[in-house]
Amino acid sequence: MSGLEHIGVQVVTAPQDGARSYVPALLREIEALLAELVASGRHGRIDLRSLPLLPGDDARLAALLGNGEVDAAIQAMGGTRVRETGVAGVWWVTHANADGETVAEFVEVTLVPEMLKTHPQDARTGLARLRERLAELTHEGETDG
Amino acid sequence: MADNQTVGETLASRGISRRTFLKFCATMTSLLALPPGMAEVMAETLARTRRQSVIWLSFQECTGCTESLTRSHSPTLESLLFDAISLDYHHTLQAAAGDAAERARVQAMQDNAGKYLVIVDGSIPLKDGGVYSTIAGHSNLDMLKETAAGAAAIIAVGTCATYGGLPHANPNPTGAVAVSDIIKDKPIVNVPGCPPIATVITGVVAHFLTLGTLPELDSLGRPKVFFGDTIHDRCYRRPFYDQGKFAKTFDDEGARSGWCLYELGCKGPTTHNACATVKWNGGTSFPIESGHPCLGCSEPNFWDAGSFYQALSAKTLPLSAHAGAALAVGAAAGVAVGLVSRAKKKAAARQHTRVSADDLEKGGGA
Amino acid sequence: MSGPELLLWARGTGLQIAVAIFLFGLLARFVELWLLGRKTDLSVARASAVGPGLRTVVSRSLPMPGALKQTPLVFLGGYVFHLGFLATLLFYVPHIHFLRSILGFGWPGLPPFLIDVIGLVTIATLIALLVQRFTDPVRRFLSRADDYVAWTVTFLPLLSGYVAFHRLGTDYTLMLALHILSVELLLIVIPFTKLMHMFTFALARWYNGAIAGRKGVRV
Amino acid sequence: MSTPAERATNAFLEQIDRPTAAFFESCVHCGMCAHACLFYTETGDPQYTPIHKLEPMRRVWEREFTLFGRVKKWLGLSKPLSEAELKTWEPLVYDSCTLCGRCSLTCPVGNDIVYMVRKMREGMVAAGIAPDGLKEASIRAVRVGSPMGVTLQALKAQIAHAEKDVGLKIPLDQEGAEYLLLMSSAEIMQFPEFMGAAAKIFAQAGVSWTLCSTAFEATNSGIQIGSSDIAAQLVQRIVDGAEKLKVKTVISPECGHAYTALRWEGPNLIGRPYPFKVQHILEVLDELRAAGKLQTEGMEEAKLTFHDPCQIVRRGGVVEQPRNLLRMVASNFVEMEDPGIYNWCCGGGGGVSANERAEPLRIKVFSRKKHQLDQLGVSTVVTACSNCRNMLEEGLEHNHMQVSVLSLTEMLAEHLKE
Repeated sequence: MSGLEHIGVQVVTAPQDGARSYVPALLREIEALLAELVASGRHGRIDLRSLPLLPGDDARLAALLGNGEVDAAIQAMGGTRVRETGVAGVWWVTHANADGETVAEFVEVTLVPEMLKTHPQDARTGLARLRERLAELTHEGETDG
Repeated sequence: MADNQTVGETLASRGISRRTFLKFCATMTSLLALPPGMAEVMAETLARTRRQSVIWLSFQECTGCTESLTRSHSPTLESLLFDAISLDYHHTLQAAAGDAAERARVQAMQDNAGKYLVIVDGSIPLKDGGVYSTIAGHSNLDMLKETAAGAAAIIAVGTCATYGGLPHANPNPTGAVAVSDIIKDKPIVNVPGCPPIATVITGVVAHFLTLGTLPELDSLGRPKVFFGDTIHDRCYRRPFYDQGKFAKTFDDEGARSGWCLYELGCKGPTTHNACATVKWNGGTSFPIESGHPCLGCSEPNFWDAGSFYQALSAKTLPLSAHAGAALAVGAAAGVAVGLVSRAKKKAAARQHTRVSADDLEKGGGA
Repeated sequence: MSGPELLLWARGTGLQIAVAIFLFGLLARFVELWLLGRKTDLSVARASAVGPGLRTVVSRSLPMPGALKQTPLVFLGGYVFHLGFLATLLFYVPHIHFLRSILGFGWPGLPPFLIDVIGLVTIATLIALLVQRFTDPVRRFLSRADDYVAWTVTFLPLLSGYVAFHRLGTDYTLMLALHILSVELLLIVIPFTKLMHMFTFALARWYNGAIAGRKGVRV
Repeated sequence: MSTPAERATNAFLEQIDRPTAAFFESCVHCGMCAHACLFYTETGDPQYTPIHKLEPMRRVWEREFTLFGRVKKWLGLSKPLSEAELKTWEPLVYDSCTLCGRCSLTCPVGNDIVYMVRKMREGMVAAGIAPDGLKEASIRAVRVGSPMGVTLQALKAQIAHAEKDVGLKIPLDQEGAEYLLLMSSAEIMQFPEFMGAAAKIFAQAGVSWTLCSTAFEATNSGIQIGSSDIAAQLVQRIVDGAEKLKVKTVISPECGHAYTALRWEGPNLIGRPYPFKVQHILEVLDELRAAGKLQTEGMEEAKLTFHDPCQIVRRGGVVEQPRNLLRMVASNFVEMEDPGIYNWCCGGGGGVSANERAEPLRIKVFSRKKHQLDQLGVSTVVTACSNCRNMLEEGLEHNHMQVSVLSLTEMLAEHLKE
């Protein structure tokens, strides 16, 4: 919903300088985190927003990691997309707000990203809701019958 | 509003999933530049804690700051914060009115002595005994002092509370001052802006709630994480500034081409805020992106810093009267010195002793 | 005073004070000088003094034959410094806006990267000229406190301007304020030091050219 | 008015005018004037920097005529002029300045430094602080009529000699003549050929001229020592003589400062314009040349150059005339480095040649002229100032250089068509 294209603004970006790209360093960090996960099962996470990435670095990193098997969409006050990359155990998580703007972006090194899991508390709430439904259904049935 | 629910319970009762809350926490870690692995810890801690009691005091203000926080028509991540706190007193948002409202404040102060958070928007008038703004018969000054006494920390929200803002502008008829001018013995975080960015207010509160500490502040008491850079530092139009391409009017080719707005009075170079990165309206845009120069609203005295549309380097006060007076006095002084000099020269000519051959012969003159 | 407050003071009250002292001093000094007067020359002029006088006001910017070889650093340094100072003063866009807010009119500026280069070269030249003032026997011999005061107040706006331009130092707002204050210091000092030459040089050149000119000599 | 310092201060107060103030105000201490002054270039001693020679007068200007100086004086932060200070400056003002004015040409802010040195000497002489040689010359000029003590009797003897030499009548006190020729003492006594040369040229041109028994001396020691009072007295003699004889034009001879004294300073010294014209001999000769009244024959073949006398060329404005005249009689005329108004002084102008104390310094700084002449490798140097001529001859001899020095007027006279 960026208004840029509607108000005729040209966005100028600095010329790309491959030599100064952060991608190689990032890949090494991901490698270290993945080795840690394999060895001890510990999770890792990199906040892409906190890094001084050059324009195009994120796309280059994404291209290098490739696409994996999982591509999940979550609706939680705005969309969240959780993709496994071509490197199994390395995930790309993008949080957007209700307006579709990306508000946070992470590379997660884990077996299953926390965002995909259902929280036990939510499960309890779900169970309660399910039982309510069942109770309603039973009640309806009784009334009908 | 005061209750003893945990944050988790409140979320559950509102039908908000813990996954959504985790997303909120992940976003906050990113925003506050905290270690990214903290999101889950933050979510779990927050869910189990009792909701933080917050007392929101509104003094000489326009409610724009509150509007900034609550303006959205759809539930946003930021608004989740309201579920993590117990907003025990807030003129605009609380259901209670009159004595009941004031009782709620006193009750919250008693129940949470030393632990509650005070958020202030608006400046405090000191002139004529503070008569220019009173609530329930109390002057703002009294209410602030009384409420601040038992607070854990104070967050001054908006330029009025942080630096005096519009009420403080010349000639400051009410003697308006900032919170930090009055309260000296409590930690104060300044979140300036007219209004401040909602996400920034949320971020500071979230920091306090999750870590129990206040973020690192700059010399003006602002969180460095949001106010560390200037608008100019992070402005996407900066390349045009560096190339010397400037819009001269609001409808010229430069303006249409999105060139730098410096010449139209942009205060970006001296304004510390997160507008250029966090942006407004859910990340849609910010003033410069919409073609308007930055007013510098998060800096002290921005109302008195000359025209919004005059370049940053321009003078802010008229010079002609001073210049005229200086020239007049200078001319008078010059004439005085000059006339004395002329008199001296005349006297010297009168006292001139003719040099004669005899004088030279004597070797010493007359 | 915080950075923003200092900046506001510098752009407002500080500027008023500086401009007032500058104009006061300038006019007082000029009138005092003018009123000293000059006797009419009774000798028969060989030629008009006006043309040569005006010519010298301009032509004295060029070195006398051979002079460039004798003092190359002072000459070239003098050119680079004066032109560089004027270029950064008059053609940096924020400066144009400052002047426009006072004069009521403006003119096109140079791209900031050019100003950056010119500024750096000017700063380097000014330092070289100071070093030369310390090392050259004639200049060291002639120099008084006035010369070092003038150098310092001229150097400060360039240095603070460069620091602010590159956002060096801790706080840009503070640097900008200090930059403006350094310019105000310069303004205040001008009428009471040798920096007055920026105005009186034309008069001095005029007299030199006119005195020689009426004898038929073009200097 | 008692102490020398007070008299000097008083004179400075009289002398400092708007141009002086503009010059002092503009000086930035760049030091370039040092490199235009042969006393600095040939010695490397910074105290000879021209603007420094004016420091006592500059202090009086600052203390008495400027806003800040006044305040400082009032607060007791500045010192009045002292006799010791003036004595320290005496050698700087008299021994190491020939009033050549080269510094005035280089100053980037346009300071006419020599204009101020002239004024500075007024203060020095008012204080009685000046070299003995100059004082004595001034006393002789006032009392005897010539700085070298040349009397009318001596002049008459020289006239008789010259008349015999050239076979022409040399008129004395001839009323109504077109030209009144003045001469310097040096020309009368050391270079008497000059008188004959003039007689030959005027005879050929058919113009009437005369010498004056009460005004034969052209030089003016008052200008050199810096006393307007004495200079005015000496100028007045010439004006009286010229008015008595009702001449149209007074000719200043081959002498530098005589021209400055009579042509440019004279009317200001006596306080009124002259009823006659003042011309340098070279101006007169060039006018005769242009009118076809100066016919020469034969050419000097030897390579020769022209030494520009400061007061005639740079400070006098007679720049092209000597060159026009030289080309008539010299086929191999070459210019020195820095010719014309940029020429370097012989080292003896401005009273330096009359100042015995300055002699070693004067001989030392002749190295500049030696260098200029060595560069050209000429056998002859022509000039138009008898003081320059003396200085050149002394300097050349001291440096064992085989270069002959000629007077331009005499050279022309030798080539006159018979």
